[in-house]
Amino acid sequence: MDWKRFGFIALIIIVLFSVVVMIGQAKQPPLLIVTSMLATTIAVATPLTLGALSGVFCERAGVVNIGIEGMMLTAAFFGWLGGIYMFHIFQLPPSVSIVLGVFFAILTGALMALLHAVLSITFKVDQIIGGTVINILAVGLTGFLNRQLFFGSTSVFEGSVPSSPGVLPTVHIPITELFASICNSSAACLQNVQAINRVFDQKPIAMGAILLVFLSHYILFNTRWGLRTRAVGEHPQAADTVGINVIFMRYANVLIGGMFAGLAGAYFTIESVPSFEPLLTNGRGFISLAAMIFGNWTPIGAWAASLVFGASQAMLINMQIFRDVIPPAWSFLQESYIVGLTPYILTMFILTGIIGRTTPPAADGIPYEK
Amino acid sequence: MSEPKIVLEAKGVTKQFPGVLANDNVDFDLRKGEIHALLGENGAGKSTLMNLIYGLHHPDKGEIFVNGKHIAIHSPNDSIAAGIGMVHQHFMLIPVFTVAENVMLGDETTKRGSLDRVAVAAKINKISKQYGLDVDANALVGPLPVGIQQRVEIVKTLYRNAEIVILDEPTAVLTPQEAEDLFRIMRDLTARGVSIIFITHKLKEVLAVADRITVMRAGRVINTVKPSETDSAQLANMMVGRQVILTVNKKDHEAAEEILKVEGLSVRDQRDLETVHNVSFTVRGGEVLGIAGVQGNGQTELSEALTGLRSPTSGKVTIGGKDLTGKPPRIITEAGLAHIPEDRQRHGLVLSYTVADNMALCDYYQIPFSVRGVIQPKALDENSRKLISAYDVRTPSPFVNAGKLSGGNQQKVIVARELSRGNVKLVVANQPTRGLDVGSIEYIHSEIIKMRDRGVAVLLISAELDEIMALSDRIAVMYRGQIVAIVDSKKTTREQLGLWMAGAHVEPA
Amino acid sequence: MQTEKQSISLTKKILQAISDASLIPFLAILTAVVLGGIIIYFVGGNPLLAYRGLLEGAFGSTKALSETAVWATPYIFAGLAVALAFKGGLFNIGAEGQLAVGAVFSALIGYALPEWLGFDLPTIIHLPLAILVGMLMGGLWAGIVGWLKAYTGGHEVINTIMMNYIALNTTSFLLNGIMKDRSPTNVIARTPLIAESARMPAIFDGLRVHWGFILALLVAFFIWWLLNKTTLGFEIRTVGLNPDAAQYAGINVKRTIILTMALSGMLAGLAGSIEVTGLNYRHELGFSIGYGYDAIAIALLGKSHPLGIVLAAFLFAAMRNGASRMQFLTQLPVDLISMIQALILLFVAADAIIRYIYRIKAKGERVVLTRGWGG
Amino acid sequence: MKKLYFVMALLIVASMILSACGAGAPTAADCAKEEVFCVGLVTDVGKINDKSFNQSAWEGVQKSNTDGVADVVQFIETADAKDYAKNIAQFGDAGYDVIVTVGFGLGEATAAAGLTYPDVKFIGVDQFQAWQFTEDTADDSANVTGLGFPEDNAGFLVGALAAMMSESHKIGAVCGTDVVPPVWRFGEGYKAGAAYADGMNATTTEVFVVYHSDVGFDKTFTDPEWGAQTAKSMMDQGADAIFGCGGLTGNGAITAAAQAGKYAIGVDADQYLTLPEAAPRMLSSAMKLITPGVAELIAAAKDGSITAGNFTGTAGYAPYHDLDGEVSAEIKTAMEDINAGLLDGSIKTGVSPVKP
Repeated sequence: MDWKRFGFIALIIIVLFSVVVMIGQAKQPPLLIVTSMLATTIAVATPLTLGALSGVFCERAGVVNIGIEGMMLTAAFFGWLGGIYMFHIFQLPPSVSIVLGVFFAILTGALMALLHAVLSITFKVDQIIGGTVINILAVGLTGFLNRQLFFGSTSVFEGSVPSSPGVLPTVHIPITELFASICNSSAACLQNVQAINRVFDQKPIAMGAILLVFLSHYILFNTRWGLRTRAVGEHPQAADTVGINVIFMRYANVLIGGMFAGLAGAYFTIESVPSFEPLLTNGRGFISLAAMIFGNWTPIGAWAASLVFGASQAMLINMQIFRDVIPPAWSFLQESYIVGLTPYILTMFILTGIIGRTTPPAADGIPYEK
Repeated sequence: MSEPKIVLEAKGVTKQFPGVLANDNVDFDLRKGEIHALLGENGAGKSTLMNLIYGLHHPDKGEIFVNGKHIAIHSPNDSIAAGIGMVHQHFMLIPVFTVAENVMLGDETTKRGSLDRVAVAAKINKISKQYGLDVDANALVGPLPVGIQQRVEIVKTLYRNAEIVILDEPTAVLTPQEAEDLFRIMRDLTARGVSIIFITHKLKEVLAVADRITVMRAGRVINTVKPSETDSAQLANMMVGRQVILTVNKKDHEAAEEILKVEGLSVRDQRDLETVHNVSFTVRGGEVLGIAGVQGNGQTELSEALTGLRSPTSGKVTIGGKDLTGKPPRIITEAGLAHIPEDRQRHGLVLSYTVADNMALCDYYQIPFSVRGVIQPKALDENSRKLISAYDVRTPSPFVNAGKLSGGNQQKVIVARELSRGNVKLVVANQPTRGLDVGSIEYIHSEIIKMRDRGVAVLLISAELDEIMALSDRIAVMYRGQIVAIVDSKKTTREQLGLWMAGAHVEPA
Repeated sequence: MQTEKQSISLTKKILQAISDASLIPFLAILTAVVLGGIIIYFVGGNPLLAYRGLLEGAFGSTKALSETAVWATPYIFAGLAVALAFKGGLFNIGAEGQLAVGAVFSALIGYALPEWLGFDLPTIIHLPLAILVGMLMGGLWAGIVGWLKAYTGGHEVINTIMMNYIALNTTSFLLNGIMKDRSPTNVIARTPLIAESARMPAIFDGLRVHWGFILALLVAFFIWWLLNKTTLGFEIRTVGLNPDAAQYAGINVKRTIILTMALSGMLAGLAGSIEVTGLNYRHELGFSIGYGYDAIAIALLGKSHPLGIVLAAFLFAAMRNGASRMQFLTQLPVDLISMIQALILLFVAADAIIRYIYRIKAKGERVVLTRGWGG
Repeated sequence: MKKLYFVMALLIVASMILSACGAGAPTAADCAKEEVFCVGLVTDVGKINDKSFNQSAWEGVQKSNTDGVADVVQFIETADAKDYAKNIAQFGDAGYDVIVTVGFGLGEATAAAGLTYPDVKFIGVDQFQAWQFTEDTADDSANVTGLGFPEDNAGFLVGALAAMMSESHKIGAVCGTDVVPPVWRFGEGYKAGAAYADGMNATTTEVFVVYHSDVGFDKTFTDPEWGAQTAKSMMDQGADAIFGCGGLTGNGAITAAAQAGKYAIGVDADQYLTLPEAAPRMLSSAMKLITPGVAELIAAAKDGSITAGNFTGTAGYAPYHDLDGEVSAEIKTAMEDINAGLLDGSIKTGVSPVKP
């Protein structure tokens, strides 16, 4: 593990949190602020984490993927659309429709990834161009269909947007129950428990993302699949000479990557808010790309990086909420246009390699020719 | 006595690549427990034949038999299954993986889904004991010296229980001593019933180690002979198809004033490791100083430091009395340096540029090639035509892309560009003949000597000991970034140099 | 029989000859258009009417033509920006941001300079100055990325994307703050109108096409000349094709990378300045995004050749401009255009698909536009 | 083979173009005629189905169609600000009788078109059209009407309502960027309303208002995810009523609040109807009645009663729907009084029309 990197990441997160606590404690108990921020951080980081994982699998196998944004967006749309169709056209119960929606999203991600694979592996199209194509196509396609299906005479639903089957429910982790006994009904203590509980009041995809991070890490570094994937990304010829099917490994991993992006898409329209808007991913795909590099192409690293972005977002929100108690010295923190730049500047700073060079897989972005 | 049985046989194998007929109806066989050398110049089709046998390419015609039965080889999997293993000239190892990971790759042992590194390490240790190939299973491959990496490659084949091992140019990267060691290992293997195909273009080695020798030329098998029944002259003749002068004839040089002076030079590589420590030497006008040494002992960084591509951490470089330490390449070039880089395709040429453009790659900005920042195509054209005839570059026209030329002609383009420059005082030639056919090698050697005789100082860096000995007036041996000895080329021997190259601390004779 | 064979082989030769230059892009466009038509049909629209609308809207009248030229102007500049970067082995996804920066600063010079100086400037000074400043700021914006690439290896793709966000936020900040148009009737984020002396005249009365369009064509020619006829162009192309060889040949690679990126940024900045000085006479914070991406598509479609880019820019301009008419006639969404453009880009990028569909043999080696993250 | 494909493709396209040029024009053709009353709408940059002002305005136009006022209705989505004039001209040249332009951005283009097409009536939604009364063009042929709304009143109403309903005495609003005046007026009106309610009931309510100004214009209204996260943070701070003002960003907040079982307050239209997933917890909506406003003006344009200048549409608050039971009689009456007060001007929100 790359302690310098993780140290730096931890430092940033701590700084961001303490700024908010310092300002907010005038209004709120620090514990509540911290847990609330943690919750926001995790939630905001979820799509970034999944997007970054998508990148990790593609690029560990040697395929650069800047199409994450497009994959997310398309998946968000079709996942949502699928849910609605199941719900309204096929009259399935909401719960089933929602779950199916998630599957549609993952499937869509995989299909977009397939396109990317065909372009960059089979047709050996410049992989960054391929990704750009995906991004542009995604915007056009989702925008067009969203308009065509839900508006005007041609639309399936007589021009109105039908109610979606809803969103994934919050997973209940019995923190309160666990601690309640210890508290033996001291009000203050229970309040703290409530506060802590807030951190765990997350939804399946958010929770799943964290599990997937560690699972991916294990797969990449401790299994046959992982070893072969990395081999293909580092030195495809070498892999070929020991009888590994480079093309297959690349296709498979790009598809896996697509599925992660698809799940990220599902997060937007099926877990967070049950509606689709053109461009709703708002460049988070690019941020996850940055997170992947930031985390040096490792799942855990990428996750940590995503948390940084999550934390800075959480800080921005809280700065607005605590607007009226910000001391004049700190008032610049309200210039949200400027404070909003933090993640971007941070990313560029990381890319300078000042806190440890990031080293991509050796064959990343290079089409394999026998 | 009865010949041992044939374990591998290729019949009438033909392979056409765009432009070249790489293998033309080739027959080849390998007997159990023998070392069968496959001799030929670069591009003779040796590697192609092996790649066909190993399943990396597929023959257009012909069949391959293992232990008498015909097998269809579609991918390395099939050949591995048939007990064939191959050690490629460019190692197929992943630097960021450990030895164990590299060895098991493609044939992993797992326990409950996760890699069982312990078991693999154990098996590796067993093999390395058995064949005296000691390697540390848990070491990262990247930092290991090439000699060891080669062992890892061999272990890889044995790990897959290969009974036929193909070694492609295995000695290219070794000191004579390491080569000896490799030959020992090869004999141990054959003693244990492993059969070996040994690909090389070095006559001495073939005669030293092979049981049988098959010579290939231009995709055809010329002949198969026993070492006892032939000699190097005859082999060379078969290889090249004509009489070859095995030694460069050069008249004694009259040492002029010193031109290149290097004092206490230290250089760090991109991983920030100091790969050249405190090196000092001089090269005089009209002499060739050869730098012998196994690859990766700092020669690359040394030449980069001399040519301005890498700035030294300490020390001083003067050319013709001018201090040029850490100056950019252009300044040094203008001071009279001609540089023949190590990797001609990556560093010497822009393959998708025309020959004409490549021939002006360094001087494009100067009169007559450009006037007030505007390129003069006519000047480029004339210049290239002049050089093409002067250095007999075989090209249809000055306007074909350099990428379309053969390796030899590409190198000639570079040589022409560098040596034809008006003010050349010093030539730094780094592996100038690597991978070339004998014809081109002879030509380039003669050009280097010509420069020397014109009173130019030449620094020749080569891993080919023969080349060093043939061309150099003085020889400096580099080991682990230091110059361990500088001797007169007439007063030393291969063995002596080999010892120095291997780091033995023997006083210069 | 014999003659027929010859004629076939002849046509074949001709086809091959054309194919390298324009056949593939042409077929790509054609295929995308046909596909688009099929899509329109399946969503219940009338493809013929839609395309008729596009054509009328783009070329139907002098006014339409003029509007197409107006649209083409920034496309040409931005397309050249991306193409120049490609030639230098760099991928500039940041045209969007550089364009915004250029626009903001041209506007600033345009409206604020006379106030600062306290007297009006003659057009001959003011206009060029406004354009120049916008151009330079665009160059600076991209130059930063070039510098990071040259000296830290930070990959330009990520960095230009990040710089896009930074540019967007910063312009929002300026246009809502110190640069906001304070006239009582204004409420949105935009600068005041620039002084008359900073405005580029229209070419014909009553039509909006302005001299910036001519400038765009001249610049396109200039870039062609720069790349192919000058030592600087030689350096840029050499670094683009083989940075190692460039370094061995004594070219200052770092400097060239920075320069290439800066030049690319200047072209993008020009796109912005010209929009301000030639068309809008102010910079307004639009909701619309996509010049940057369109520019990439145009550069690819034009094979990074200035002439090709001018043509590609016209195609895209025609589509964007014709879209209004198409909507008016068919009520089909504008997104249709983006989709057809995406398809075109797809087919141009993966010309193998086109070659497969129309059974055209590949010729020449693939040109590498960008390298992975290596930096 | 290859040639065959190539020729085929060529034919397809050729036929397309040729036949296209032959084809007859649709509906719009008749608009030149006197008796046909045509209404065209030009959106601001953005989508016609933005679930926000573009869509509401279009629904107004459609209403006039179903009411039999307009015979032909058409719209054009603007893809880039530079197309404003051109898109208006599409309708102007086709002889449309009324052209509705949506959003402040089109203000000047509309005014200009007013001069080019003197016989056409223009309705500018969310536009302040004072230009007719400037010296040069002060005449009665003025044909441009701006349709504005007192969003601050609407915000004021729901602000007061939220303050009165809140048990924690903490309420929040999640809005798009305050650069857009209507949004600003909603948000600040919300604060003022809460303060007014505090004044009445001697309570002190803490109001969090967050504007999504940290991103570019292209995102601020289309970021439901951000809206949801912000609303959550507010609820962490104890807020138990959330007002989502700002397109889809706001919708995200509303939905999040509803899911958390807090009071959700919608904006523009009665979002009880447009946001089904939040309906059960939808307390009310700060309504800005664009749709009826537009329809009304179109009708006025037809019968000639329309006047140039600025027309102020209605802003109000939506019914309580499912939560009707939870709202006490006192609060209901209080709300009616406030609304009346705002209408007769006895209550002032004190919100400046634009962020100072």
